[in-house]
Amino acid sequence: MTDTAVRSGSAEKAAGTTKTGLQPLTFAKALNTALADAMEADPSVIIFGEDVGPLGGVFRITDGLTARFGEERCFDTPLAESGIMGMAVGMAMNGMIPVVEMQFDAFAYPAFEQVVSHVAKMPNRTKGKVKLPLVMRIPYAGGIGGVEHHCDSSESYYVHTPGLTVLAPATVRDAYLMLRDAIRFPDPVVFLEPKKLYWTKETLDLDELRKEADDAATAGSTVGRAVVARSGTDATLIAYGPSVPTALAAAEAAAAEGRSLEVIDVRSLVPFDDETVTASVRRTGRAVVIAEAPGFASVAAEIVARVQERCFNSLAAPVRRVTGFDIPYPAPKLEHFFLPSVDRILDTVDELQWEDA
Amino acid sequence: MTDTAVRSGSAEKAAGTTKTGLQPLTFAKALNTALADAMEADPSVIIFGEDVGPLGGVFRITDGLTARFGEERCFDTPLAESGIMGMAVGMAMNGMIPVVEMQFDAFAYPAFEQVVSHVAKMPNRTKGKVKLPLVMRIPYAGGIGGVEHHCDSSESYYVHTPGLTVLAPATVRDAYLMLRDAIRFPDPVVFLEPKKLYWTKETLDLDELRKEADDAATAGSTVGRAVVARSGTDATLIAYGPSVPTALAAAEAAAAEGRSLEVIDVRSLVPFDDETVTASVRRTGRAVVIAEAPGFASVAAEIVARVQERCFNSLAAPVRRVTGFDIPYPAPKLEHFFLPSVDRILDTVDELQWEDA
Amino acid sequence: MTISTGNSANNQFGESMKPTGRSSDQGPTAEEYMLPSAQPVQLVGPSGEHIHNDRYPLPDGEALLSAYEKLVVGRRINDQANALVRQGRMAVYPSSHGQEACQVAAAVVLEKDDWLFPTYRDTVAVITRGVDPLGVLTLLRGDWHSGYDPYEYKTATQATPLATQLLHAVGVAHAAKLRGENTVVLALCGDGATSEGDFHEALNFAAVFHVPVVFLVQNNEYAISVPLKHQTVAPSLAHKAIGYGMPGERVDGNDLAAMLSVLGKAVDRARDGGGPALVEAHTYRMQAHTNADDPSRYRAQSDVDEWVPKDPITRMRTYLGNLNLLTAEEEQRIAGAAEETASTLRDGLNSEPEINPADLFEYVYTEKTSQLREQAALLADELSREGA
Amino acid sequence: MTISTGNSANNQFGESMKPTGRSSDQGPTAEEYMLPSAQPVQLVGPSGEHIHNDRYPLPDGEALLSAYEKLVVGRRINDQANALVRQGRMAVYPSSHGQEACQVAAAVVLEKDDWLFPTYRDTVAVITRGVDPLGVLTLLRGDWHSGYDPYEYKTATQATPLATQLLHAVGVAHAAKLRGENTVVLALCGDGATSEGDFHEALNFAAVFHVPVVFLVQNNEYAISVPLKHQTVAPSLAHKAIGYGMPGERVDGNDLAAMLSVLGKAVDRARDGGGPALVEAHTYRMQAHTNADDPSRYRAQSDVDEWVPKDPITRMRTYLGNLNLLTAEEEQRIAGAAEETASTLRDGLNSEPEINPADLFEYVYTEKTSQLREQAALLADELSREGA
Ligand SMILES: Cc1ncc(C[n+]2csc(CCOP(=O)(O)OP(=O)(O)O)c2C)c(N)n1
Ligand SMILES: Cc1ncc(C[n+]2csc(CCOP(=O)(O)OP(=O)(O)O)c2C)c(N)n1
Ligand SMILES: [Mg+2]
Ligand SMILES: [Mg+2]
Repeated sequence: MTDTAVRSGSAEKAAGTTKTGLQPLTFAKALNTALADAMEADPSVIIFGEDVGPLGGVFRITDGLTARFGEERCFDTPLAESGIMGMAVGMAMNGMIPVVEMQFDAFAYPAFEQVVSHVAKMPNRTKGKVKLPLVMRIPYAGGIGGVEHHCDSSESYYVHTPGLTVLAPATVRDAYLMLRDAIRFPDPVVFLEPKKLYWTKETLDLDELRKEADDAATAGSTVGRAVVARSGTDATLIAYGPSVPTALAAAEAAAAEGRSLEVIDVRSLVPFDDETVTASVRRTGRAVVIAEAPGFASVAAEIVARVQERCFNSLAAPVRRVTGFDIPYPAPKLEHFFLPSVDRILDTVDELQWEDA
Repeated sequence: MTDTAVRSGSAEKAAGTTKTGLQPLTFAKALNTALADAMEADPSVIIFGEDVGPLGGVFRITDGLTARFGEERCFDTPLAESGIMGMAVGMAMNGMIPVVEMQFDAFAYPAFEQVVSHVAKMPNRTKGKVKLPLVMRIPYAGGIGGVEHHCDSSESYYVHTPGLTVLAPATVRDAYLMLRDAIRFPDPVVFLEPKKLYWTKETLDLDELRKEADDAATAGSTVGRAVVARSGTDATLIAYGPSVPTALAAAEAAAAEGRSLEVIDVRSLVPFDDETVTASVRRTGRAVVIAEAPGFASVAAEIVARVQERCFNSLAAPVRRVTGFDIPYPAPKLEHFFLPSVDRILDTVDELQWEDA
Repeated sequence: MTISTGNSANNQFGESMKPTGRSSDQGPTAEEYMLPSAQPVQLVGPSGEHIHNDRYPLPDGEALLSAYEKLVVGRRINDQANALVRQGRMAVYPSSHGQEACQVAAAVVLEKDDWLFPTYRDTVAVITRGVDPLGVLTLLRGDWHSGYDPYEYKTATQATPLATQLLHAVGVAHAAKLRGENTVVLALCGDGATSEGDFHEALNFAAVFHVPVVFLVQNNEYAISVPLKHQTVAPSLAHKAIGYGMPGERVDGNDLAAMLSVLGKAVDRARDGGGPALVEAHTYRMQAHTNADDPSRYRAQSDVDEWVPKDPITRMRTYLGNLNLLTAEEEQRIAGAAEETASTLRDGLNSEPEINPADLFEYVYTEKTSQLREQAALLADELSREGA
Repeated sequence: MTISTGNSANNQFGESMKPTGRSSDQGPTAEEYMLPSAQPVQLVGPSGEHIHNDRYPLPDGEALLSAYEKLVVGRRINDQANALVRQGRMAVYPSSHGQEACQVAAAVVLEKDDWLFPTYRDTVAVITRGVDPLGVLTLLRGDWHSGYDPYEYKTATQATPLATQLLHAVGVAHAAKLRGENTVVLALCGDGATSEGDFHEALNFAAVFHVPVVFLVQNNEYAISVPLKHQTVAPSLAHKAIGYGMPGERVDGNDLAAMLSVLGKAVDRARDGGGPALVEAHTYRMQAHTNADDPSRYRAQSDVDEWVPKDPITRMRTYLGNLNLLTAEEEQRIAGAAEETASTLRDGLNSEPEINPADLFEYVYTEKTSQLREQAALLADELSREGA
């Protein structure tokens, strides 16, 4: 219902952007530019979904694409998510690279059978004869005061499904690079866009970004690679998507109290970058995993499990997690109780069996 | 497609059974009897799904129920799983206790939106004013040589969804008791029936079982309670559903080699019985979690995570897991490479940093 | 031979069905019975004139006057809710401005023990049915998901996941039928929602189980930005009915009289064991999808303006005024009633709702799991430390 | 006015559509254009007699003879596959015994560059299209999920999750259309599958995007144990077409000539830019759902027996024999061809397939993740220790 989109500023109305040099860029505009650049680079990239045409999507991520590339390459579909995913499967089978938008996280559920039984399995079923180069973009997670069904952190459903590659950018820079990588990736990608970051800004040089995205040496390099978002020595905070800024804020606050926290931005949930994560935790000996989704059988659970499996002998304390509670996503006026907060993270760090505690 | 059901023996054709005293009972017959007894006990219990009527379900779990209770209480629906779940929601809202059958695990996916957005959330959305006493039965997991889409271990999708109660019996006795408990439970239950156990037998006294199910002191007691399936002292194997017999076989084999393994049958995935599991691992100091589903962000990951969170100071080794690989469920002739085996479990136990190793 | 435009001469909700292909001297064929009228049924035209229809009688003056009052109150609810959003008292409001005839008809054709299954856009229908307005707006104010007891007025929670509620409606009707109760269920959805798989499954289940559900599609020509022509190329949405073996009918959704007559007949038929029916109401979304939407991106104001003369209120006012059923006095009384409802909304939404964080854990299960007990304790501890 | 049984006089796949409600002297109305014939189209009756039909010409003798051969081979494939299941060489086989006219027509009406989207029951159609029989049976033998290259014969993998493949068919057609290719896609499903939401979404997408997909429903009256009457109460499945704005037609699915003519026309029309169509073939599932099924629980053998005289092979044999198109010699040649296919199946399935456990990890992603590399190594290590 009740999309919580905002009107995009008129300065950002054109699809993509032609400005050069350093410029302030929103997360949303970075995605929009990545789509435009990908469409420009490869005529088989097409975009469809609900309201992605003239409206530009309820979050304006596809803004201007129909005007620039024509109705055949960016168009609205009838209102049916299974239909959208199912048609994407057929188009990907037949030479296209569909980049489809699910309007909100919970509205991707009608497509679940298509995603699990076909998108994820088709290459495997056919011994790689049928590849499905497609991207399923999902504006996801909360923190925007959305009403029910508009704030689900649904990543765990996808990461648990073998055959899917699952990416979640947390910075404007990554929004651009990772979406370019996702579209170029030979296998189906679930691309999770943290809604609450759409309006965050970074000052970036788009030409540099484009070069990085297109350079053979760096192209594709975001898939399967985590990044150390902040270096530290005492403990490792492991986060992704909407929780990365919260983890960074917690590290900042901890630093003020004399505790040095490393922050890892996982970025690529599947494939998971064990190397980067393990190296950090082996060094710090302590870890807290932070994620917005309910914790039970979640991505956070997986990270806790694999970190303790791989770093057991280096651990000074159990690996802990700060996640959403195991409850349906709350109504707007209650969501702040639910979301991982700086305080909750710091409390948890405090409990990591520090010798001086 | 191609259901892998078997013709039920004619001796088992009647719904439920009236025989008394100790008797050999299959898992399938125990479920069938539980359904019949629940329908007998409460006229609001109704059963529907695909082929559950005259055919008695492709696994014959609803065998004879239409004949005994009439077409109004056990009936076939059009072939549409979202329709089945959605109608169940409405019926549960309006005084009924629907017990619906999804024909196979992967064929429950079309109902995913109904399950996640309504079944799981309705009581919460209405502050408990609308309760949904319904049971979604799913023949699940592999080991029966089923073709693609007939062998998914889909439990992780459900356990990650707050609001669902998720049960998985592993013994004939529990098949009966837990299904009775599920039907009586005031909230929606996802009831996972390990297909490969349908034909296992135990010798049981049905009258005793019925008494236990109906006795106010024991009724409902399977929800949220794990059981120690075998006592041991050196390490704890934690399993559920189809993996319990495998874990028991591994413990038996280990005993022959002088290692004493405790086996816990989790039974109730949500709510999870932290107390029983934690008590065991604190005592043994070592644990291996066994499950058939791909391991990534699975129930097994959750158990590993919570055990190390709660038992860290007692652990002599990292908590390990033996799960399905992170690949789509394989074709029949390859499934034995995929499934957790006694050898794989024993190998893993061997790696638990034993001092004498 | 041909299907004439006059297929309308035969379709009505009262007649019994014949298998397709039977010749006409044996009574209506399935096609005659199930295909909609050639044009949307209209009983009162845009200028307030009565249009005779053989099959759908005009409701009497009293019924129309009483429904007219609800129309005016409904419009006031829409206006007030929009204002409250602008004032920041609600996050969002999907207005039914222009669709009030559908909203009111949906509420008034039902008996007390019938059920209504509304969507997010059907606030006016829900309030018209009797539900406390503040309870209804809880969802949009954001203090809980649904703020009323569905059982009190037999009105389900407003559904957001499109078309999903249609199946719940079928289930409620099915349960009632099995118990021999005489309940009719009216299930609402939009034109966009008809594209969802659940729409299909719901209509098919209703037809196969022959349950008393009336499906009312408010075809307001848009699904957010997507116009009807990108949603379907069927001759009409009502033409979908025959594919399920139920009658379909189309009606001018801005004509309160026609809405009452056609819906009323479908409800009566369902109550008499005639089974489900599909009604398509032709109307228009006069305002943005919600306040967060920007319709200038996808439709011209001139398109919207074309619908102004078709407004459901003005034509009813003219019709009732011409018959002297609506006096100036009466108008004033009605305006007063509308103002009263508006002030209830204002007062209610201007007071801050009470928020209890412990509620987060209360309603997930009937009994909290040990996991939730731990999590509730963690939050309580945090809050007590903050408070301290 | 009424819809006559003679609605059939106007429905054909070649005529342009008019908006509903137009009078007949201006050409066909939407109803005339989209509703199916009053009776399933039949060109050769059960006794082998030709039945004239204004709109659907009888295919010529050569075409019929060639298709007849495929019919006989198809029947032999079904018989042989059943035998192989009994002998334990395959786990399961969903037979299309009795539905071979649908199977053969689906394969032969397509050009080389067209696409076929089959289900689990359409083994005969897939083999008829040219795909290597052993590749087709891989799924049922159990050494991999799909054993052929879908691109080689433009034949998708056989779909198990019901109705899901119809959307893939729409996507393939849509991609081809965007590239200006002249591809037609034929998508198969069963009567039961029409109840799934994906059926609805696929037909609607096909109609809205006006893509060249012909949907062929093999209505064999059962979905495992569930008879058609519990699946739908519509006048026919073909009546669903008008709800999407496409023509629907029904045809005797045991009449090879009618299947070729009706499907052929729908394919031609799609290729000429006429858009999608829905064809319902009336046929019957003569055998169990699969060998694991026990039909005695839900239908009487006498019901099945009623369909024996309607067999698609016998009537074609009679028809072609009467015209002296099918000589005893020819019959023998055809029997030989069928035997050859059967022996290919036998030989292939009697040899053990090679199994490579490392394949498990090869095709999940184009490049193995580090997680899968670890898991592959674990298995390889286990196997090497076992081997040692
Ligand atoms: C399953 C699902 N998909 C997408 C959405 C997002 N959404 C909310 S309203 C809407 C448009 C609905 O259009 P329509 O059914 O015509 O109803 P209207 O808003 O016009 O009343 C969309 C796409 C949703 N709520 N549910
Ligand atoms: C989504 C889904 N639900 C359930 C099944 C299990 N199933 C396999 S075949 C079948 C019956 C299908 O009937 P129909 O569509 O008429 O095809 P037929 O088998 O008669 O060819 C069922 C229920 C499935 N394969 N997929
Ligand atoms: Mg609309
Ligand atoms: Mg069938």
